[in-house]
Amino acid sequence: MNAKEMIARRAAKELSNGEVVNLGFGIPTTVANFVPEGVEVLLESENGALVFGAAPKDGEEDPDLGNAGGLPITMIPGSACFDEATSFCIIRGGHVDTTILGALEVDQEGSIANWATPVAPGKWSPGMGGAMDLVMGAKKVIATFVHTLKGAPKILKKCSLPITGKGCVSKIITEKCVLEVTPKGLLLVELAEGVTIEELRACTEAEFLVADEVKPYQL
Amino acid sequence: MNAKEMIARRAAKELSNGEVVNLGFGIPTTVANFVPEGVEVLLESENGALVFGAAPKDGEEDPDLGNAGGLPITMIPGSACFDEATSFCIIRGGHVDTTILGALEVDQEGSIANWATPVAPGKWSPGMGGAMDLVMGAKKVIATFVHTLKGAPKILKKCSLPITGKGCVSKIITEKCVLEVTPKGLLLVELAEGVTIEELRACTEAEFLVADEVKPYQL
Amino acid sequence: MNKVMELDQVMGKVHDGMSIMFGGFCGVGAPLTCIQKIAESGVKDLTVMAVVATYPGGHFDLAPLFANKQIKKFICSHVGTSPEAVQALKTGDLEIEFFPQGSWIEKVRAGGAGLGGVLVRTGLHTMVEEGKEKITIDGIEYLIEKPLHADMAFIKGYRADKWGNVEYRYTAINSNPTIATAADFTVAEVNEIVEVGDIDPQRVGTPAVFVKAIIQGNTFKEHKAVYHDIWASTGQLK
Amino acid sequence: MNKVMELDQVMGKVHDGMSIMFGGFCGVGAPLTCIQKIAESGVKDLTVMAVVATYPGGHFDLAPLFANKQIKKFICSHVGTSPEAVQALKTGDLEIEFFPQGSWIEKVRAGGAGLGGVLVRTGLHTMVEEGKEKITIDGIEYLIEKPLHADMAFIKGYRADKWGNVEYRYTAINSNPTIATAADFTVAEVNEIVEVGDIDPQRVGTPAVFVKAIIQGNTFKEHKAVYHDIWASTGQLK
Repeated sequence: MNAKEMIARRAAKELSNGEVVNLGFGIPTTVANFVPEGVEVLLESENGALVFGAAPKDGEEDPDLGNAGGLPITMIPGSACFDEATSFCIIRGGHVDTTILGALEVDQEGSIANWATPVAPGKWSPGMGGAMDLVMGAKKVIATFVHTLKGAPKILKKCSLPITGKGCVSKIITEKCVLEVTPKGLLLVELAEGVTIEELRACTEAEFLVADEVKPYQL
Repeated sequence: MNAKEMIARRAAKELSNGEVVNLGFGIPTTVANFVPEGVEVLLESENGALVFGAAPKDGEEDPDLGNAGGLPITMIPGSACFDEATSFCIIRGGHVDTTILGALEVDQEGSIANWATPVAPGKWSPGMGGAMDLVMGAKKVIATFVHTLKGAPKILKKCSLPITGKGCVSKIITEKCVLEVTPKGLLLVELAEGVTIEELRACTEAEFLVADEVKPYQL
Repeated sequence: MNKVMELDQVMGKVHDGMSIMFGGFCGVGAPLTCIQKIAESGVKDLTVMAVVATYPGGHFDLAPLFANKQIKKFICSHVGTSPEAVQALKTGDLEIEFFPQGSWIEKVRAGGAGLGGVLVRTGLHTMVEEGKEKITIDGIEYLIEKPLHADMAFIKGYRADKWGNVEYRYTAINSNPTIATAADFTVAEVNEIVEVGDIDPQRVGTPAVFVKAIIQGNTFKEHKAVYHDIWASTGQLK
Repeated sequence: MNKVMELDQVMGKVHDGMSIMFGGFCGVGAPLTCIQKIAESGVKDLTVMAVVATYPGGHFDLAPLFANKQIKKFICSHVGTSPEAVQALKTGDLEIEFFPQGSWIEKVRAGGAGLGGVLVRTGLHTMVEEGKEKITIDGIEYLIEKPLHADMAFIKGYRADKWGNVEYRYTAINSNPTIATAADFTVAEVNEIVEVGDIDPQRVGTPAVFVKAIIQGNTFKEHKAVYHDIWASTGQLK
């Protein structure tokens, strides 16, 4: 199992029955494939869909059925379509229970940076899309990403890129560990098999506390 | 023809083809019966209907089809239903061309009072409903009413009741005359048959100017 | 994720002193079964929010709540259609807060959509200004209308699936989809409860995210009879 | 009240320096026929407003307007799907104003609904705060997001009647009904123009009040082929 699949499988265990869930691009999108048996969640897509199926077979696509990336989806029992204003009423209004997002950086205060990379002096791309709305509106924000980027830590003392939201992340899931954001700082609660706390400190810039009982990474 | 029908017939002549129109209760509602031939207007109802038909016959009513007063209406070709938030997006957003309203009082500054009568010290009834939204949002506000109430003038120097909107009325239509609200004050532009300017001044508290050419009341 | 409940289960959540929003517009699209049950329960000191008081002439819709004096404060745009409410206002048994209808629904929408308020010109230079903060944006003056939110909301739909996707019919939609968003616990009373998948995704007026409980109200046949009777008895049918 | 127009008639209203809103979300529900015609017309210095730039990878949707450098300023929430737009941003040929997606659509809604602005917490303590007025209501801090409004709007519907009632299909509704409200002159491109009365009143997504012109776009058959081709060619179908 590769790192990304590990993260997606672990993140899926955060979801409980009946929750309204919004999944960001990348690793978060694949979380939908690993939702535990007996758990029904209402997946919301910011372009205006609630509950939807995977990409259709060639010839079965509908030109008027796309996801938040413009890619084809399908309608399944329980699906609902609505306009974008309604979609963000759901998101900003606190009606999303959990959002799982990718991140460029998170920091020990629970801030997340996932929208901006510099393209020219003073210019940023690609834009925040719906991420700022999600981190502000969702009851629980989970950041998922591969622990380091080319060996460099992504969990920092303080985000260096423009942030998406301040102090909004509740949990960080990487392939190496699960960290909770608490009022006292980051708290290590799960560690992947074969990773030591010392190794984790070496590839994590942020300070973190260690829970009394660090559990094995749940897969 | 009684006074109210005269007023409704005259007001109907204010409407032009393709206009979006909202009619208040009372005399304004009956304006719909007199829309000139060749003129198609889009009647809007604040509870959320655009284009609708008259009351149905007994047995043909639909329990989910009512007007802004909760009374049964019918769907006709071109009808559309929408929610109340959308309805007031239409009204407040400047998408209504003309609204025709009843009035308790109007004054020479174009202010109108049509929502409040005192029921107890410091207490008012029945409430403004959608009237304040209409006078603020509609491009043209026409006030229609019988010229006097039990002999007392309703066109005043200054409204005495709590106003619905300040300086928002463009035209006043009674059974005696048509007055335009101009930057210089009220301007008499039409006079009903058999009414003299002196008689009009006697039953009108407000000052008004007289147009160079006062036309006969158009019926 | 089956949200279908018995009326008694839902009534267990209704308490004295609560704030409750009701969908409907002069009686059309109103959750009549739930209203009746709340009237019978005798809960009191309610703060109630609805567009207008009742169907014209009263005796229907929210009328029993006014007649029983269960409402302490009523936040609405118009009360004249309810003799019960006007009487309670006169005698001082009822406090009323009026808002222009468009501002009222926008305040409810703000409450459901996570907005801190909206800026409107409606009501400027009228009594509506009283006690409100004003702000000038690019030289234009606006009133700040703050959000409305309630402990519970009762809405009325045509059909709901068991997850809580609600379908409306015609103008009975009115305030219902907005109200559905603006309460901690939203109850959808419907004429028919159907299986998940039975409602066209394009006809869902309130997505399941907003609904906490689904109540079987009058069947559609009963619903037709109720409105036939109220309209026929008040001379509204030709 | 027949609002059906030829594309050339509508193009007569499109001028250099105008502000234009386009409906659609990453290519779905986009008025492709009108976009193509505007690209061909060569009008320039446009201020364009749309949720995001284009379908992922470009070469579709609004892409020709970026490629032709017809856009001076782009007001959106995301631009990364369009290599053309990112390139123009890098070289300084394009000014971009970013808003959070929910704030973006709410600003457009405010523009159409006659609101002076809305109060949001989205973007507080981020770069989005820059240059914005803040206000504290009941102890909570908000940003004031002002309305967006355009000279023209181009929306895409499934069907329209000749008065301008527009029906949408599935998620192709996205930003279209909101954008339809927020321009001086709204053009609805549709797959089919039908007689007044052919659209179920409950399926009207944009009432005729908002629409000034109706344009015949691709037929539904052509529309299906276009999306089949873009999705198949980018490997999105199984």
